[in-house]
This record gives sequence, C-alpha cells and structure tokens, in this order.
Amino acid sequence: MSIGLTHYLAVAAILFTIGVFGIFVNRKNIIVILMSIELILLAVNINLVAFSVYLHNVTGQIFAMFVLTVAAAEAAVGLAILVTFFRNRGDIAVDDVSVMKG
Amino acid sequence: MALAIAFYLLAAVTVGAGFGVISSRNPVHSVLFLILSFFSAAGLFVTLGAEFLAMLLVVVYVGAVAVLFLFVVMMLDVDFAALRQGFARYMPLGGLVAGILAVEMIVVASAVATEGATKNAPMVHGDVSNIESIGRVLYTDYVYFFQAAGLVLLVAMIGAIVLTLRHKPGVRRQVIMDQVAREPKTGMRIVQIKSGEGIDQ
Amino acid sequence: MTPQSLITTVVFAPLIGAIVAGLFGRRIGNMASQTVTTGLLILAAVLSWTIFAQWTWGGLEPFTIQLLPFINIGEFQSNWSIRLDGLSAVMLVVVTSVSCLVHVYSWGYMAEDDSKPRFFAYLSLFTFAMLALVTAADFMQLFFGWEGVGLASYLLIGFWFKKPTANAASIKAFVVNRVGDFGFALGIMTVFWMFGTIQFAEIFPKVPEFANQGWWFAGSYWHAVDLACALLFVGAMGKSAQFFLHTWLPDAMEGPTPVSALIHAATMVTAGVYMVCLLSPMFEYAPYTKQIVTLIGAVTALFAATVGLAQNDIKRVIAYSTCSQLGYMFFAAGVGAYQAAMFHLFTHAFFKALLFLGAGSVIHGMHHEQDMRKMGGLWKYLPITYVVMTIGTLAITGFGIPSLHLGFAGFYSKDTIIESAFAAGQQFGGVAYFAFVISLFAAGLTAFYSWRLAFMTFHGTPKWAHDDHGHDHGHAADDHASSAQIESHDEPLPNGHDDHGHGHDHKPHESPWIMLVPLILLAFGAVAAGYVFVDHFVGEGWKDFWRGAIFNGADNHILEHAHHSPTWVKWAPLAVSAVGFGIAYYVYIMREGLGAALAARKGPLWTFLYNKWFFDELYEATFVRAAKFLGDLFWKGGDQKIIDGLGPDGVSALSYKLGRRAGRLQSGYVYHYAFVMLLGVAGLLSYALWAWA
Amino acid sequence: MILSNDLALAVPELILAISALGLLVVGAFAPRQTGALALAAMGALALAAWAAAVGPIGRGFSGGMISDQASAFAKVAIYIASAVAIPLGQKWFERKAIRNFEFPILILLAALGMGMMASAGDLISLYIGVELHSLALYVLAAMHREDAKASEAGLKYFVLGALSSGLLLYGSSLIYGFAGSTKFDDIAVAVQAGAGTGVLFGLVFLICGLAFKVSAAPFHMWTPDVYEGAPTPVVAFFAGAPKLAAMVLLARVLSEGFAGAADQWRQVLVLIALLSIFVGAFVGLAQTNLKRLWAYSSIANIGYAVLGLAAGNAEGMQAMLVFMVLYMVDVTGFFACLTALSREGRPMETIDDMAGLFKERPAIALAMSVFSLSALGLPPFSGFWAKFYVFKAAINVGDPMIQIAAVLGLVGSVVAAFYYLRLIKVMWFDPAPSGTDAIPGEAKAVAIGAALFSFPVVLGALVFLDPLAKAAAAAFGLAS
Amino acid sequence: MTGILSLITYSPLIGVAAILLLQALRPADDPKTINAVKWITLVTTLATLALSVLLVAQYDPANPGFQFVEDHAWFAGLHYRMGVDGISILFVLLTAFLLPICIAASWNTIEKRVPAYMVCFLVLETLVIGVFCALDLVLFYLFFEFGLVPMFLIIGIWGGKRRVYAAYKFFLYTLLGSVLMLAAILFMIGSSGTSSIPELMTYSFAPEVQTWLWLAFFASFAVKMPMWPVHTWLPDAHVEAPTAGSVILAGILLKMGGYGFLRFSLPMFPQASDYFAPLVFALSVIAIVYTSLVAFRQTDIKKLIAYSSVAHMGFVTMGIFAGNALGVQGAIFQMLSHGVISGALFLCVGVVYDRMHTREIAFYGGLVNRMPWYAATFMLFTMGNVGLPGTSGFVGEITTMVGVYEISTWTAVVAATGVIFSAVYALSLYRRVIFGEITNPALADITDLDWREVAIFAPLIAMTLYLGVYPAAVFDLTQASVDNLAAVYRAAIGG
Repeated sequence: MSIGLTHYLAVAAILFTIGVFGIFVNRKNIIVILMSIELILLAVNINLVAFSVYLHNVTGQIFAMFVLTVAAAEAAVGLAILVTFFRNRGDIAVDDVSVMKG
Repeated sequence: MALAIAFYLLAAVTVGAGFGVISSRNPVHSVLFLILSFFSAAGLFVTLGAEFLAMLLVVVYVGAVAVLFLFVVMMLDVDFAALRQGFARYMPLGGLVAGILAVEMIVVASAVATEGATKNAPMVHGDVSNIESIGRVLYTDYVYFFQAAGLVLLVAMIGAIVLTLRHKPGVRRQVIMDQVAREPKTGMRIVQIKSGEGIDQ
Repeated sequence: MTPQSLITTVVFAPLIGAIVAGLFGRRIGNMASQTVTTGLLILAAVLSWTIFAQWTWGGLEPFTIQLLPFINIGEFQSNWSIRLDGLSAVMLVVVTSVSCLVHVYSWGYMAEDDSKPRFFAYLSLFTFAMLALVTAADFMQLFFGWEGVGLASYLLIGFWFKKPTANAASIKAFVVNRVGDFGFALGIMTVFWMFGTIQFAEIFPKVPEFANQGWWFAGSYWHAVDLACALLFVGAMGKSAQFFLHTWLPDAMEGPTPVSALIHAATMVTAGVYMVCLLSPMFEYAPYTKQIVTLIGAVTALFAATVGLAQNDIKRVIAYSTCSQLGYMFFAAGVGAYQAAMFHLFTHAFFKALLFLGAGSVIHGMHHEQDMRKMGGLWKYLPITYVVMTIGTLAITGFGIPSLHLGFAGFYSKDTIIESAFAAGQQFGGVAYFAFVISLFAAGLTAFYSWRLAFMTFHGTPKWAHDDHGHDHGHAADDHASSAQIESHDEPLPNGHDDHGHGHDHKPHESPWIMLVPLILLAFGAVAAGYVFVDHFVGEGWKDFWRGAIFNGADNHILEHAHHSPTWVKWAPLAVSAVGFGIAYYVYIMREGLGAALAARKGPLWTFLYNKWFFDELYEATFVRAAKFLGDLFWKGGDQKIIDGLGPDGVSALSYKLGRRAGRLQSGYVYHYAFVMLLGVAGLLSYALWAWA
Repeated sequence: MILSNDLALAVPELILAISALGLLVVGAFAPRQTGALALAAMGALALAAWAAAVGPIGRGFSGGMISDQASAFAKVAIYIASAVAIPLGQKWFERKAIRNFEFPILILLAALGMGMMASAGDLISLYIGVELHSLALYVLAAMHREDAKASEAGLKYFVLGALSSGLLLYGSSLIYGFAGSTKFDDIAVAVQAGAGTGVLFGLVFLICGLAFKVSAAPFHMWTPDVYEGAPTPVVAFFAGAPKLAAMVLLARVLSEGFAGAADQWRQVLVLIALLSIFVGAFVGLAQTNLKRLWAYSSIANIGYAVLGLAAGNAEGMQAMLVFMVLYMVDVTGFFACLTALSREGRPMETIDDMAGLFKERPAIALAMSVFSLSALGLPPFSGFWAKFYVFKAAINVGDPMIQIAAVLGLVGSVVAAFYYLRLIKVMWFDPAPSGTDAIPGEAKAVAIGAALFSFPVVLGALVFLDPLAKAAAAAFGLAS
Repeated sequence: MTGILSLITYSPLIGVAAILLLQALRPADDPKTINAVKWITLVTTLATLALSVLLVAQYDPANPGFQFVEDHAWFAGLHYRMGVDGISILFVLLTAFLLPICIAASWNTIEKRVPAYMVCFLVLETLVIGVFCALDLVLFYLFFEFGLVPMFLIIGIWGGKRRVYAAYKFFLYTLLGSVLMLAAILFMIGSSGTSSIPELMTYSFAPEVQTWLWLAFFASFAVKMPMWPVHTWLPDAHVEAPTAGSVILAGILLKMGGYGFLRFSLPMFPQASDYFAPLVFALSVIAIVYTSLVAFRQTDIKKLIAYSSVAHMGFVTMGIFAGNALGVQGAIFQMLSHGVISGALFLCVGVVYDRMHTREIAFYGGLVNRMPWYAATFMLFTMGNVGLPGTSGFVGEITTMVGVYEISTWTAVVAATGVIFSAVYALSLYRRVIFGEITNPALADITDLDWREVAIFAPLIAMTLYLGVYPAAVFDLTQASVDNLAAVYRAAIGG
C-alpha cells in the first residue's frame, strides 16, 4: 500500500476537525482555544505542503510559509489581547466572557 | 514501505497529540502536546520532501509560538482545575458535528486529490531542491506578499505594544528622546551657593 | 310671464324661502322668516294654480326646461330641469296648495315654539324638494327630489330633537325610506343599462322594444321591464309606506302636526303613486309587476285599516288611514287605472290634510293631548274644527250618492278606484278581484275608524275635565307632541308665560283664526275637488286632460269599463261605509264605553291589531338585532381578534418573540458563537454536497 | 525594469506603508504630537485615495495584485472612510486620556490591508490582506484596554476571527490543490474546465471565511458583542470600510476565480443573504443597546449587499458597490452620532437614553433619524437607493430563487423597520430626562456631513456614483 | 407653463425653509415666533392653492394626455418626470385645497412643537402633490413612500393616548404593502427598460407577469385605500391622529391608493385587472357591508367615521375596477367628495374634541341646544356621508354603482345596501351626539363655532354642495382622460 496525497489530506482534515472541536468543547479555557486555532492552521499547512509536493509547484509551500508567519503574528496579538483581558478580569474563563449578550 | 510506516507513525502522533492539546487538564500539558504535534507534523513534511518547511515549522512554531504560549500560560495565574469543568457535557453534540465535518472533509479532500490538477501526478522526490526553489520565487514573484507579511508582523508588534505596554506611575524609565535631546541648559543648573546655606530643593 | 318662467318661479320660490329662513332666520327674526316663507309659498300656490288652469283649460302644451347639467358621463346624461305635463301640473297644485295652507296654519300652531324660522325653513325646503321631484325630467333629479323630501321628512319628524322618540322616529323614517331607495337605485341602474339613458322622454319610446326581452340580474334571468319596474316599485313602497316598509309612517307622527298633514298625508307619501303613474309607459309593459303593485296596494289598504281600528292616538289613526288610502292608490295604478290613482291622490291631499290639520287643531285645543280616550264632547268647545273634521270624515269615507253623481271629494276618486278594480277583475281576474274585495271591506273599516275618531273626540262624555291634564304637559305620555320640547326650553319663552305658554286656563279652546282659515279652505277642497275635476281626471275628458302624461296600454280600457260597472258595484261602497258608520255609532255613541271595555279585555285580535301586527317587534328582532350582532361580531371578532390578532398584532408579537428566542442564542459565550459558525459551515457544506454532488 | 510597472500599480499601498512606518518612527519619539500625526495620516490616506483614483490599470506582482476600476473605486471609498475614522477615534481616545499615537498608524495599516483585499488577484494576497486589516482591527477593538468590555470584545473578535481565517485558509488550500495555482486567473481556467465538488467545497469554506468578515449570518455572532464592546469610533470605522473591502474581495474571487461556478455560489450566497436579512431583522427587534441594534442592522444590510452579489452579474456587482458605499456613509455617520452623545460623561448607548433627543440636540437627532430612515430603506434617503440597486439587480436576474429571495428580503426590511421606528419614536415622541453633554465638534461634523450625504446630496451624488460603480462592476468581468 | 408642477410641488418647501430660518434667527419658544410660523405656513399653503387653481385654469380638458410635462434625465436610466392629466390634476387641487384648512384647523389646538408640526404638514403637502404629479415610477415611489414619515410623526407626536401603537401600525402596514410594490416597480423597470409612466402605460406585459405585478401593486394600494381586510390600521390611525392629521389622512392619503389603481393597475396590467376584478368587487362589497356594520357599533366618534371611510372607499375600488367611464369617473368623484366630506367630518369631531377632549359618543348628546350652527354643519356633512343627493357624496356613490352594474349586478346589489347602512350609522351617530337634551353637565357651557371654525367649514360646505349640485364641473375636467383610459382598458381586455 502506497501512501498518497489523500492520506495527507485525511490527516489534515482530522487535525482541522480536532482544532474546530477544541474550540467549542473547551468551554472555559481561552488559551486552549488559541492552541486549537494553531492546530487548524497546522492542518492547513499540511494540506498546502502536500498539494505543493504533488503538484510540483512551490506556491503551496510559499503559501504555507506566509501562513506560518501570519500565524505567529496572530498568536502574538491574540496573546496580547488575552493578557489585557486577564488584567481586566483576573481570569480567563470563557464562561466569564459574557458581559455582552442578547 | 518504510515511508508508509513513518507516515502512519507520524500521522498517529500528530493526531493523537492534537487531541491531547484540547483534552489535557493542564494547559501546560496542552502546550507540550502542541509542540509534539508540531514536531511530528514537521516529520510529515519531511516524508513529503519539504525539508525547508519542516525546519521552519520547528523553528517558528516550536521556537517562537509555542514558547509564547507557554510563557503566557505560566505568567497568568489561573486556577486551571476550574477551567476543565463542563468538558464532557458538550462532547456528544460537538462530537457529532465535528464527526460529520471530518467525514465530509475527508471525502472532499480525496475528491480534490482525484479530480483536480494533481490527477495522475505521482509523488516525486527531490527533483528540485526545496529551499532553492522557494528562494527563487520568494523575493521575485512573491515580493509583494513578502513585504506585506512584514507589515503583518509590524501590526502584531504595534498591537502587542499598544495592548500590553504599561507605564506604571512612579517607575522611572529610560526615555531615549529625552536623553538625546538633553542639552547643557536642561541638564545642568548653575547655582550660586552661598556658603553655609546649602541648596534648598 | 311665460309658463316657463312661472314654473321656474314656483319651483325656486320655496328654496329661496328656505335659505332665507334657514340661514338668516335668527338674524331677521321669527316674524320676517314666517312672512318670507309663507309669502313665497302663497305666491307659488297662486302661480301653480295659474299653470294648472292654463293646463286644464288653456291648452298648455307639455315642455321641459333644462337649467344646468347634473351628472353627464357618456350616455348617463342628467340635467337639472323642470318638466311640465299633466302629472306635474296636478302635483304642483297639490304640493303648493297644501304646503301654503300648512305654512299659514303653522303660524298659529307653532306660535309657542322657539325655533320657528327653522320650522318654516324646513317646510319650505321640503316643498322645494317635492317640486323638484314632481318636475324631474330624468331619474337622477327624481332621485334627488325623492331623497330630498326624505331629508326634509327626517328633519321635520325630528324637529323636536329633545324627544328621544322623535329622534328615533326620524331615523326610522330615513332608514326605511333608504331601504326603498336601495331598490329604487337598482331600478335606475337597470333602466340605464337597459335603455341607455335615464331621460324619461327617451326611455318611454324604447320600452316596447324590451317588452319581451330578458335581463340578467343578480344571477338570474328576468323579464326585463318587469324587473326594472319591480325594483323601482320598491322605492315607491318605501316612500309611500306600503306593506313591509310602512312601519315608519305611524312613528312619523312624532313630528309636529302640520308636518304630518303636509308630508305624511298630502304630498311626500304620494310620491310613490306619482312615480308609478309617471312611469306608466313602463309599467304597462310589466304585467307581473303590475300584479305585485296591486297586491301590495290591496294588502296595505286592508292592513292599515285594520290597525287603524285599534289605535287611540288621534294622529296615528289618521296616519294608518293615510297608509290605507295609499294602498288604494297603488292598487288602482296596479290594475291600470293610473288616472284614478292620481285623482285619489289629488282629492286625498285635500281631505287628509284637512283631517290632520283638524286633528292638530284638536291637539292644540287640548293642550297637546293626543290620546282620544282623554277627549270627548269637544264639539261645543271647538265648533269650527268640529264642522271641518266632519266634512273631512265624510270625504274620506267617500260619502256620496252614486245615482246623482254627487258627493264629497273622496266619493268620486274612491269609487272610481273600486270600480276600476272590479272592471280589472272582470277583465283579468285574480289579483284585481282580490283588490276589489279588499277595497270594499277596507271602505267599511275606513268608515268605522273615521267615525270612531270623530265620535271619540267630539261626542260622548268629556273625559278631560276630571282628568287633570293641567300638569301633564309632556310629563307622562310620550305621545305629547310639542310639550316635551316646550317644557324644556333653557331660555324663557319670548312672551314670558309662567305656564307652558298658552296663557289661559286648561279648558279646551278653539284654535285661532290663522289656523282655522286653512281648515276652512281645505274643507272647501274636500267638498268640491271631486266634483269639479272628476271629468278631467277620470271622466270623459281624461285623455284631453292628461295629454299623454299617462300612458295606457293598447288593451287597457279600465276607465271605460269602470264607468260601466254594474250598479251594485257603484252602490256597494256606500253600503259598507254605512255599515261601518253604524257600528261606530253603536259602539261609541249608543253604548259609550263598549270600545274601551273591548280594548280592556285585550283579546288576541285586539292585541294583534293594537300592536300593528307586531311588525315593529318582528323587525326589531330580526334586522336591528342582527345588525347589532353582526356589527359587534365583525368589530370585536373580525377586526380585533382575527384581522388584528392574526395580522399586525399577532405578527408583531410573534416577530418579537422570535427575535427574543434567536437573541438568546447570542449568549455571549465564544464557544457558542464558534459552534454556530461551524454549524453554518457544516450546513452549507452539506447543502453543497447534496446539491452539487 | 519590470518591477517599476508593478510598483506603479502599488503606489497607493506604498504611500500608506511608507507613511505608516514614518509616522511610527515619529510617534516613537514624539508620542504627544497626536494631532499632527493624525493629520499626517489623513493626508497620507487622501494622497493614497487620489493615487488610487488616477493610478494605472493592470496586473502586477505576477498576478498577485490587480488594479482596475473596481479596486480603484473600492480603494477610494475605503481610504476616505479610514481618513474620516482617524479624527473621530483620535479625539475620542484623547478625551479618555488613552495613549493613542498608534491609532492613526493602525488605521493606516488596516487601510493598507483593505486596499490589498480590494486589489487581490491571488489567494495569498487575499489571505495576507485579510490578516493585515484583521489584526489591526483586533487591536483597535481592544485598544481601550482599561475597559473590560473592550478587551472582551477584542478577545471575541480575535478568537472568532482566527477561526474564520482558518476556514478561509482551509478553503484556499483545497482550491489551490484543485487548481494547482493560487492565482484567480488560473483558478478560473480550472473551474471553467469543470468544477467538481471538491473545489466548490473549498469555495464554500472561502465564502464562509469572508462571510465572517462582512458579518453575514450565520457567521455574524461576533458582531453585536464586538460592536457593543469596542470603542464607538472604532466601531464607526470597522462597521464600514472593512466590509466594503471584504465584499469587493468576495466579488472578485467569485467573479474572476469562479465565474464558471456562478450557479453554485449564487445558491450559497442567497442562503446567506436571506439568513442575514432575517437574523438582522428579527433579533434586532429585541435589542435595547443601540450599538447592538446597529450591529443587527448591519447584519441585515450586509444581507442585502450579498443578495446583490448573488445576482451574479455586472448589475449585481454594481448594486453591491453602490450599496456598500452608501451604507458605509450611513453607518459611519450613525456611530459618529453615538460617539458624540453622552450624558454626564456616560455614553448614551441604549435606546432609552435617546429619549427626547430631538428637543435637546435637534441636529444630532435629525441626523440619527436620517440614518435610521436610510437604514430602513425609505426613499429618498441613500439607504433606499442602495436597496433600489440591489433589488433591481436581484429581481431582474431571471432566476426565480433570487427573485423570491428579493421579495422575502423586502419583507424582512419591513420587520426591521420596527426597530428603526422605535429609535425615531424615542427621539421624537418621548420627553427628555436631563441635559446631554456638549457635543465634540469632529463627531458632529462627521455626523451631519454623513446625514447631509444621505439626504439630499445623494440625489445628486448618485449621478456621478452610478457610472463609476458601473465601470467598476464591469471590471469584474461578469456579463450584465 | 413648464415647471409649474415642480413649482407647485416644492412651493411648500419654501415655507419650510422660511420656518427653519425663523427658528434659527429668533427665540424658538417666543409666542410671536410661533405665531409667525403659523402665518408663514398658512400663506404658503394658500399660495400653493392659488398656483393649483392657476394650473387648473391653464389645463386643457380636451387633451387626454399628460400636460405641463417636465422631463430631466437623472441617473441609472431614471428621469425626473412630472405631468398631470385629467385624473391627477384634481387630486393636486384637492390637496392644495385641504391643506390651508388643516393649517387653520390646527391654529389653536396644537400647542406643543408648533414649528415641527407645520413643517410636517408642509413636507407632507409637497410629497402628496409629488405623488400625483410624478410620471416616473421611481419618482412616484419616492413621494409615495416618504409620505409615511411626516404622517408617522404627526400621529406619533401630536396624537392621542395610543398614538405610538397607531403610528407604528400605520407605518408598518403601509410599508409592507409598498415594499411589494417596490419589487414590482423594479421588475417593471428591468423588463421594460423604462421607468416612465406614460411609456409603461403603452407597454404590455405578458399576462402571467401582469398577474404578479398587479398583486404587488394591489398589496400597496389596497392597504393605502384601505380595503378589507387590510383596513384595521385606519381606525386606529384616525382615532389617535390630531384632527388635521385625520383630515389629511382621510382626505388625501387614502386617495393615493385609488389614484394608484387608476394610474398603474388599470392601464398597465389590464388583463390582470380584468382577471382580478371579481376579487376586488368581492372585497369592496365586503368592505361596504362589513365596515358599515362595524361603524354602527362604535363608541368613538372618530372611529365611527374612520370605519365609514373604509366603506366609502369600497365604492371607489369597485368603481375603478368596473373599468368603464361611469365607474372610473364615479370613483374619482367619490374620492374627491370623500376627501371633502370625511375631512369635514373629522373637523366636526375636532370641534367638540377641542372643547371637551373626549371623543366618546356617550359623553355627548344634545349639542344642538348649545351649538345650533355646529349642528347644522354637522348635519350637512352627515348627509353628505350618507350620500344624500344634492351633496357630493351622492354623485360618487351612484355613478360607481351604475358603472359596476354593467360588469356585475351582484356587486351593485350588495353595494347598494351600503346606502341603507350608511344612513343607519351616520344618523345614529348624529342623533346620539347632537340631538336630545343636554344630560352631561360638562356640556352646559359648550360654545358654538367661532369665526375661525366657520371660516374653516365654509369652503368645505361650499365644496360639498357645489360638487353635489354641479358635478359636471369635475366630470368635464376628467372626461377626456377617463374616456381614454377606459377605451384603452376595454381594448386591452378585448371587451
């Protein structure tokens, strides 16, 4: 049995789902939610790299590089906002993020 | 065959670690699982022949992002035990939706693999050096994105500063502008001291 | 002056009077208002008689003056116009004469009322509308006059607006008339679409074309001319208070007595008869409708006469008698004797106005007492009234000697009608025979109740002396006419009487001359109108007199036949009248108190008659109750519950609820939001897979 | 050199980037010169707008950047809207005594990102543009960092925004895998050859990701919370321009990359549009906070714009462009009003706060009424014309599904009318409780300017806007 | 004379500008300023009336087409087109006629926010006249729809207790109807390529398309009319609106529905109109009977009159869809006449409401004793409402019924019962309010009409009688246009 593109895509899909699942199943912990987002991006990267390789086309890898870069920036901003939030609340439970609703 | 074993091993670890990220009770463990997941994903990249990306993943993610997470987790003094409650309650529904999504995505991903541009294209390793081919286009065809990505990082930097930099009152800080702009007039005060009186501040 | 300008003056003089008295009455004062209106009416009456004389003896030809366009859309052309022909000439004199006398009479009768200008304005307004009606050259103007007199009637019945009964009666009159107008309006529409015009002059020549044609109406196929005539006749029924639509007329007696005399006896109520005669070219081609007219007329004649037997209110008795006489006129028209109908209309105007005004004189003399049971023996106190009332009674009972061709006015007209019915019965049988029998029977009843009225009022023992009616001016009985109004003035009366304004003690008294003069003039009419005009109206000279205003079908020779009816037919009315007189004499003079005793027993027949065949109760229970019920149902059930409840209110409440529900999803929790997003993704993806796979 | 052609196309971006960097340096050394910084930033935006308007047309950076009438149209609008946001926010932060020299710079960078979106010709530039402006917006939303609500808003915005980026990226990766390229032109070729489930799947992901950016249902959940929590002038900014950018981007992806799959994406867009219209209309009914209310209003309005897009022809694109521009003016004006109003230092944010406003602040109340009526779609206000274009396009598209959707959308607008009326009712009918604070000049100027644009200027402005939007729409290359 | 229509349409806005200027220059709450505002408004409306009279004088009744046409290109293929024909010119005149009366009627009764009130009325006048003059679909819609706002404010700010409910109901009901019309308008522009009303009148849509378009327009105009069963906003709106608001509402705004039917439904969708005519007839006669019965049971004077309006509008819709000259002429006349009479009746209610501040019928009774002139005036308009010949009310009713008789006798029969019902409710109202003794001590000092009120009623009385006696004045104006309309309609449906 040979390993084909589909295998990689399947891994990426599962990883994506785990990331998604992590977001709404982790009801209280924002940090884990941020990590879940990183998982989603990782899944995307696997997709891009796998396609790139199978297409003999480097664009996918370049795209993946930009995704990595932006993900880093995103993580930085996200954590900064989280810190601000923590300073205001003294907690990071998502359940508390409910001043505004309706 | 060896590739297949490597793939399955790495894939299993990636997925397992991914699940570990979202299911650990302690966020520190989550971060560690995340790092594991990245590492094994880097391995997957290697099996695909994308060594440069694999390296970047480890350097950027493990070296920067994961550490940032770890740093924040440790910095914020959070009662983590409380944060785990209610996890199981939402499992079934969430699991159902996630399951449907996963199945659909796998089906579709394989469809893309068979119907798209990758049709009939066998995996070929090393026809062009990975890092070289990236380098050829990154600063030419993709210079626009490259510069823009730089600006994204700039925004992230400004954002982080704006959001977290605090000027605590009472703490003296170095203001380079003030130091540079310092002149004799402002730096010094010439005081005529009468003997026996001292300086009254 | 040309006849054209004469007749124009006649028509508009009352209008000018009405406007002057109505708008400036308060400013110019009572006296001036009365003078202006009455003066103009006298002028109109004089000119009318001039025209009538020219018509009868001067060979005046029919003409139509067009004044102004009214509604002019395509073929629907109507004009404000004045039409003169035999019919309108007759009606002109009837209307203006009675109206003018009533105006004069009202000087006395309404002397104590505080809104005299208004009263005279209304009277003049009525006269104008009636004149517009009788001079109409097309259906629209006819309808204008038709409803105009209805308005005046409404205003005058409700003249004493403080009395709830008067107000109710006025609305009833208007609404019941409207029911008639409903049919009338539909009739006009049918006529228009059938003949393509509403001008009488243009319709009549076209009628024969439609004699055997059909017409779709309300889902059925009808005989064309019959349908049109039947619908128009509904209007006549309303206006002339025929059976089913008669209930308003007795109640209309809530108005001042002069009004009853003018509107509800002499003129307005005869408009229906006038219309049927005017439209004789159509009715002649509507055999079924003619039978309906005959039937309704006969039934009304009988019905009203029976009810009249049991009434105690002097005006109501006369009102029912009016109703009954109108029935006579209708079945006369129905059998084809339009001339007889018009003749009876003419004579009836005199003697019925006389009776009403006489009754008014009695009421005035009795200080606004209308209940006959509280009268009696008045002949001593009101001698002149007594005399003229007796003349009127003789006239209405149709007293006269057939062999001599001599009698009171009613004798000529009524007997002609009865004979015509007999003749028609012989010719066509059926309904006409029925009408003949009824007419004879009703003639007996007429005699009975008319003499009963005379006896109860003027003869027998006075029942007013010990009945201290000195302080019952309007307190107890709601039959009291003006007292209710007068008693409740909020400003003192002009002449400052401490009492109700009569200024003398409470004995009955004769009316002032201003009231008696019209009575006397009318009495002359009641005596002589028949004798003088019988030849012109129904006699040898009728063709010459009507000059085509009334159309008789090719096989319609009723008048000729009527003149040659058997002797017993000619004598029969006198005989039954005599019987009626005899019974009345027996019950109310010889065995005084018997009537009251009979009434007190409240036998089923008496109850049935006294309650007017329970028509009011029936209508109340059906139409009024149903309207109220449906109104409430539609309002509270339909509008509020169903339309608003399911519509705006329901939808807005539902929307708000929906918004609140959906808003609750907006819980503030990030993972809920993420979940919704993913549901959206999953949903769209599934849709994509399903739709595009 | 070939690069010079490319650079000529990117003049507006360069202006913004360089001035952002320059201002950053200046700001670092002279952080208190905020007024001058703001003016300079506004100048840079104006310059960029001018450059975009007169700039050359073409494709640069190996197809990564497209400069055409559409991008020029969008950029001019975006830059102007961003420029208007600067004084509004600057002064507001100044009044709150918050360090703010970064504010204009972040706006500049966000505008740069939005400009990138408007002229994206490649999935990568799409992604980077989206991220560039999103990150700036996350920061802006949380910038009032002492305020719990603001940081909460920032956090929510960020978490959900990141998720949406993930969706968008995943979709991009599938499309890339299918087409073998990230360039829209190549994708178009591949799709033309036959669009399978896979690529459409990727497209759905992409649409979902962008739908989040324009806050179309069911990806709208962040909107009310973020609008409520974020500083009002910031909301004024990101309720307008970013949505235009995202809409233009979506239009470009769909028209240039997926013209061959128009029948498919139409259906998705119609669903999204209808859902947005009804969510916006119904949930808005139960709101009491004006910022939340306007969030729902914007959801509904975006639904209309998406409906125009769903028409899938040049007329629809034109409708969308006109709609977005007119809507942008309205929403900016409305939030400018909210920025302006406070009572004893406390911002007036609930509907009840507005009681009797007409009596106290007739100008602002009138402006708010204009915006409400405009959002309601009542002629002759700009909102009506916006809807006029959209529904005209949707109804005449000849596709019964879209026609029915258009009629339903119109019915939805009646539901929404209820809450706009409530605002008017409160301002006009109810008595006023107490005095309002003095109104800052810049907010008042923006509010009244926008209101005047809504009516009556729009009646004349459309004479010019109409052909411009038409040309822009034609640039998308769809048949009319 | 080109440009006169725009001049008439926008002349009230000059008054608005003057008021705003005055407000800016002088202390707003100063009684003198308020007084000046009133005078400005009155003079403005009178000037508009004068211009309208001039317009009618210049109008050529023999020409069935549009006259005084103005046409300027706008954007997106739209045009600024104005013009009047025999149908619309009368409504322009009616509007201009009623407005000064409304202003005069509000002279002393409106105490709060007078300038805003006056501005609302002036703006409303512009919009309403605009509706009747617009010859471009979108322009028409602009005026038509925006008219909701001033009316919403008039009801909502100066209305009675449940004013907010009523204002909402009015606004949303009408809005729902008109958005459907908007959809149809957009479709028409798209498929015919023009938004010009004269051009669309000659454009023929496919029959199945017509059906939908007709229904969409019907939704809007039926609500505006209002026809059963979408009439329930009207009683609420009337009851809560201030007197002048009711006058405008009943007198003019309702007419926009009928005008719409005449301008759009009949000429543009003749087949559909013919197809749906039975439906319209059914709804019309239901309205006539149903609302008459409802009116009969009302306890609030204004509500009663409002319901009677619905019944009278039933005649209008019936007449319009009869599609013959009689029906259409009658409908137009009925609208004019109803505008005058119902307006006057609302003013009558206003007279006692101003004095007693209640509209409960039970509160009143015996007013004639203290207010004879008022009673006479009220009587005249009651009779007009009842449709007594000699008043304008009669002419409209009878001609519509005659017209509809040709098409459907059943409709004519049921509609004719309205003649009975109207007498029942109108006279019982009159009796309960005016006749009888004064039993309520609160009424003991009620005063009769003052000179201002007399001046308000005088033109209405004159109009009611003039139109009742000489309706030919109106028919002559409308004849050419209506004949043309009816002929084209007949030709289109092949009848």
